[in-house]
Amino acid sequence: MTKMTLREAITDAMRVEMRLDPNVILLGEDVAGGRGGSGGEGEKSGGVMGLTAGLYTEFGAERIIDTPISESAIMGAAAGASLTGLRPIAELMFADFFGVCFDQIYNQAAKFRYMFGNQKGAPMVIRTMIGAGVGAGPQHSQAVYPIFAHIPGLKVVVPTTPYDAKGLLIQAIRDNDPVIFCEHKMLFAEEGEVPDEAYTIEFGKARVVCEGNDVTVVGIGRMALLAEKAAVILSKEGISVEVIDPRTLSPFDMDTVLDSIEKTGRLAVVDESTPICSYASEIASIAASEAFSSLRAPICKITAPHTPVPAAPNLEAAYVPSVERIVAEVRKISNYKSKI
Amino acid sequence: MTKMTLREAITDAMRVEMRLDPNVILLGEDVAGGRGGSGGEGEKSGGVMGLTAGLYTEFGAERIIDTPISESAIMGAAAGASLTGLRPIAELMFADFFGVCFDQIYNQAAKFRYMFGNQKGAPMVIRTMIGAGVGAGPQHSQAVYPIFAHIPGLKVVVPTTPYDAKGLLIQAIRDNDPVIFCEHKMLFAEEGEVPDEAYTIEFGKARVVCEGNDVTVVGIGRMALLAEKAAVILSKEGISVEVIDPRTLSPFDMDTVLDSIEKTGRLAVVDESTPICSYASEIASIAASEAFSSLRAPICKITAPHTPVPAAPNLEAAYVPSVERIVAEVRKISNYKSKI
Amino acid sequence: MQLSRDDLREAYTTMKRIRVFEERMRTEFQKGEMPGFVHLYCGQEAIATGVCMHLSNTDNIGSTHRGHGHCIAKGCDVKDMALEIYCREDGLCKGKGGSMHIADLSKGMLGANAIVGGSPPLAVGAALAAKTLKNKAVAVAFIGDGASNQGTVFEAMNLAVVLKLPVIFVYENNGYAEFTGIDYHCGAVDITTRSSGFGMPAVKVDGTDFFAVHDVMREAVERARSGDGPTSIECEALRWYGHYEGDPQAYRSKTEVKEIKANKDPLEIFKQKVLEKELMENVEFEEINSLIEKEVDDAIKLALNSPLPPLSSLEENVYESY
Amino acid sequence: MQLSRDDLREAYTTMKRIRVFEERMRTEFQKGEMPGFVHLYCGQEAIATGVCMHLSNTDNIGSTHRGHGHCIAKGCDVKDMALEIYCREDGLCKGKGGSMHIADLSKGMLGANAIVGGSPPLAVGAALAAKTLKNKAVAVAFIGDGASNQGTVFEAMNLAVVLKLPVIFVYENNGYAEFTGIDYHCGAVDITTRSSGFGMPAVKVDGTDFFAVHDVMREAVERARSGDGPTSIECEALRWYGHYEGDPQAYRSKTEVKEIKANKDPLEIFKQKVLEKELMENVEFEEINSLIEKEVDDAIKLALNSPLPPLSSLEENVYESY
Ligand SMILES: Cc1ncc(C[n+]2csc(CCOP(=O)(O)OP(=O)(O)O)c2C)c(N)n1
Ligand SMILES: Cc1ncc(C[n+]2csc(CCOP(=O)(O)OP(=O)(O)O)c2C)c(N)n1
Ligand SMILES: [Mg+2]
Ligand SMILES: [Mg+2]
Repeated sequence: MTKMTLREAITDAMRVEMRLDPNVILLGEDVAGGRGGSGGEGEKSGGVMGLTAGLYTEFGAERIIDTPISESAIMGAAAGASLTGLRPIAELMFADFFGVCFDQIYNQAAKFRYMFGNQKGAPMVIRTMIGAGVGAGPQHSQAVYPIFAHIPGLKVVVPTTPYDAKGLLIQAIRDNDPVIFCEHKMLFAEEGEVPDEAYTIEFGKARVVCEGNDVTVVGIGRMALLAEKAAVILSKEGISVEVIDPRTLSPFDMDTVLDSIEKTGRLAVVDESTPICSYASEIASIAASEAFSSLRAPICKITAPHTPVPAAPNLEAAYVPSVERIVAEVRKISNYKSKI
Repeated sequence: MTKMTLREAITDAMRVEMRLDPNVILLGEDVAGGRGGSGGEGEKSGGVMGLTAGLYTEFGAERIIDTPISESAIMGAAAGASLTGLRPIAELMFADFFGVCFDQIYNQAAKFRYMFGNQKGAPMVIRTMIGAGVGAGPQHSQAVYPIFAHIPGLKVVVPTTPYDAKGLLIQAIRDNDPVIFCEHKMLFAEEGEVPDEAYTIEFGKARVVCEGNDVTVVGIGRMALLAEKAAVILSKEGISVEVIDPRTLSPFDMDTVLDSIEKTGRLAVVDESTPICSYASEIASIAASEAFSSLRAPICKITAPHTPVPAAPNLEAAYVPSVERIVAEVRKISNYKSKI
Repeated sequence: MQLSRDDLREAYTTMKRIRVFEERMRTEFQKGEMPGFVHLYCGQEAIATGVCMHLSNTDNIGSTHRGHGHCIAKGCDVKDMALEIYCREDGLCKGKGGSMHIADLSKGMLGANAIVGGSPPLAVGAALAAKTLKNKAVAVAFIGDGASNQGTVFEAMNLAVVLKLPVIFVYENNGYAEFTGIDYHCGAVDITTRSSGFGMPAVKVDGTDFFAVHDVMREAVERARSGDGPTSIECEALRWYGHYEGDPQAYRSKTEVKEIKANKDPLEIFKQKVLEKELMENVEFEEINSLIEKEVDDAIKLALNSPLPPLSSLEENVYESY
Repeated sequence: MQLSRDDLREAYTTMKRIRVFEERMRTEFQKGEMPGFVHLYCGQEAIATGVCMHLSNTDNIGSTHRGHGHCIAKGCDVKDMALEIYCREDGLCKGKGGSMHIADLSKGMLGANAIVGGSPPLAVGAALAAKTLKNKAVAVAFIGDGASNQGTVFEAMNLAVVLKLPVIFVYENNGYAEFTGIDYHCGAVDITTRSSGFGMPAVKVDGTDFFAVHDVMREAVERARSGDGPTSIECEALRWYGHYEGDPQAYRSKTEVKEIKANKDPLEIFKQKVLEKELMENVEFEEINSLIEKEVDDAIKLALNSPLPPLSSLEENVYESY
């Protein structure tokens, strides 16, 4: 066990798995840290966020591959290589960039197994950065995972803790289907205890962050952290909140959520993405169908508004669901009295 | 009034509006019918589906523009032209192709108004073909409108009748924001009475296809037709179904749906797209929140399965929600008795 | 010509197999019983054949919507293909792919592709795997003239040059992208100048001449296998039929089609050259012809009499586990 | 040189305004009070200036994430810019865009663009509008060396040639795409060979020499305005600072930066040439310098003292009506 940041946990996952499996490669823009130029072959920084720091030095240019800015070629190359013997990790620097390369992800990699009649899936991982919080504006701050989760054939991971990030990323690399691994930029500095060796966390198993009896709150990715904080505040008011971190959106562990609703009768979902066809809507809709008889209050969706992410820091702060908003909304449904 | 097919209604909408507004242009692959080659400047077919037949002859090469197979350039050119004086209609032959050009749509056109502080929106229309039914397989049969509807700044239209298609398309062309107009390939041959002149249908106003008291069924696009057929069958069993065709998904007329649920207490949504983060989920989630006290049965989502669209005709038929399935599911919720 | 008699027989057999298969697809499609769209390869047989004769099962190709010829040249069984095109349970893709998604990974055929420009990045990926695994395999991307305008193709080319990957980009310039002529849709003098602009050797050959294609491909494969990076080859060969079966071809003069059928038939051109040099005899050709006719007939009949996939398979194989 | 004294003053003023603005951004950013990322234009001033001096407000440009220089050269007010970069209510985009999304449509500035390769298709669209409206306007797309590898750029180029659009593609080759050198990321000898492969005139100039840029741009604009289609211009000018402010630049030798600052400063090069030919006097330069220093200082102070947007604006202006 070592105390490390989520950023370090991600790097560590790649490092330990690349040591174990020579077929794992990493490709993307500046993942080595920049080839060419006047700097020579010295120490490389390992990506704009330093997430791949040290990997080039250890694994060399054949396995840590800097690419031109050509996301379709990067994703397609990873997909093609995954069909022919490798387990590539392809970095999509910001998830917002999916628009220039999504065909290779959703029409190619994600569909191989099905449309080729199960000859093979695409064992590749797309690591990508999501989320608002650093003032980067409308094209660098989005939480577009609902679009990924919508696609049959893709698996979608949204880790919250360093421990989960490492275990889920190793699982993603070993998985025989394409996985999009969404790293929230505001979580990189989160710290936690992480085992040194390789370990995996099964997909489709939610983590119950804290138990409670009055309201079930599902918090997606970073929102699980905020929900946890809200739960502490609410508990002081006598409202007992069960917080669930799904960890993966596709597959999604609805059983854990349904079990919780059976107990609490109340559901709130906190999702940083925009509301329409969001994962908050997805969870709410399943609950409305499968937990109908348990529900004792309207389902509450706490999401970003249906707007782009504004650059201004005050607007951005208002855009992202906050602890205060979660507290207020959960309080409301916990006070809800059925008219019947 | 003329009796025409939905295909003809779409052509007609473009024709009448292009006569009225010289700033409307149309660009896309083979929208003229093919330039170059050995055929000379004779009669042109107007697109692989004949949807733009006759337009080149009437409006010429300056307004009906055949392009190379470069969807990013097509969408971007339309977006750029829409900022600088034109009202372009850009054709994305199959909606499945959004993956090669979505950045220009979702990060550029859709965000202009907001991220430029309301200097201008992008008054452009993307006409595109959706849906299964012709055995075209996994990459030519998808109903990807949930992804479009998720994006703030885009408007999304899913017409069902020839009358609506013409009125909504003219509205789309006159709209000052980007609109994705989704044409279901299995609806092209549907016939109906259509006025000869230009007229518009307001976005965000659902059409109540038939009134009923027991169950509310929202059918998206082609699914409204199937829901209507199901309603006829169910009425013979004494189940009175109210069918709602939303016509536009973004904006969405939730009021009409909520009013209907207040009356019926029961909701089913029929959506041809895959289930996760679908528009069926969206509607269900809002109902679960805003119509909670009216609901007397679990909400029922009737969608395609979480799979790619299979090529085999029998599998494809099983993939798309059918009249039989709608009948069976609606019957189930209409029989539902609350345990309380 | 460094081709043995066996090589020549093989080349002709492959071209003939493609021709007969596609002509049969055409008549069968016209009966209205085939699902989806069908895009025929007639007129372009020498390209797939000349290219794939240099490849083994460990070499990979990325194909297009017009993929039947590539499948056959890459060694797919026509029975398995017919079953898939008719979307039968025992088809190569269990009936889920159909004509535009046929794939046979065991033969290094990474799939037809219904997305124009979809497969070049995949082929580059296969080449990357070959380079990483040091297995000397090469990859080929088939690219239509129309597809040459898709950004993915250029990205794939640049990446291949940057990483010096063993990949060969084979343009199949059949004159048209759907209804649009290449003289309109390609802004440059030709496609080749664009590829060479990306920093790789780029050559242009007559795609109706098997020997021309085979020759330049030999060099390209050698270059790739010896680690010298990608090559681009443009093969010109007009298509005989419509873009898809049923296309009335208003954009095309009738004389053009007549002319190429009369003078640019890849099989006839091959036959004449080989007969002239007395490398094969007429009777051999006839022997092959009748074998192939039977083979294809058997395949179609098998397909027509085979069951569609069971409904239970609809939700299978989306994931290995979920 | 067909430039008047006023032109020269204007050119220098613009370059100086960019320089001072960016240097100030740098020091302000280091104070840690600015939101988001900032990408500075220092070292490349002659490009935007030489290009935009040929343009009026009805001509449009598509910019990049490194867009401040383009804004200034296209005539945006530095106050409005500073307000936007600080995301203030009265900024050009009401604080919603920030540095990477600055736009001023009234000046023909169609937006910085945080998507690499995002703006060339938009510029092609502006050129299409100009052609359709027959208003003689031209459009310019600024493209980084790294952006030159994005498929959208090549698609935009081919479409522009096919439709003969009045658009000029200006490559700003500053040696690096983030941390990656152009000698690595561009497979071809240079970017220019790739553009010319698309069938348009493609030239390469020293991007630190205002006069060189201005000259080739004149021809390109004439060509475009007279209906003869697109041109590609590659301007070489290394950037002075990191990719973004705060970038430690491990990928780059210290001597490179020292060398270019000493020998390739676009403002110094301009000054020397002009002084040599006695077209302007030293005191004029100094006059301009102090005016600009004040102008920029005022702008920054205004921005710092202006309010952020009201929270009520969060959900405004997504649509005109919804
Ligand atoms: C991304 C994308 N855009 C458009 C299409 C529709 N389409 C299918 S084939 C085709 C023409 C392709 O032309 P070419 O590459 O020359 O191949 P050919 O049909 O001539 O073999 C088009 C436009 C598509 N399938 N995918
Ligand atoms: C589609 C996309 N991919 C990657 C990035 C991340 N990114 C921002 S700037 C940049 C480098 C751009 O290099 P270049 O085009 O040379 O412009 P410069 O920064 O040198 O001005 C990268 C990779 C992005 N913003 N958009
Ligand atoms: Mg072609
Ligand atoms: Mg650069």
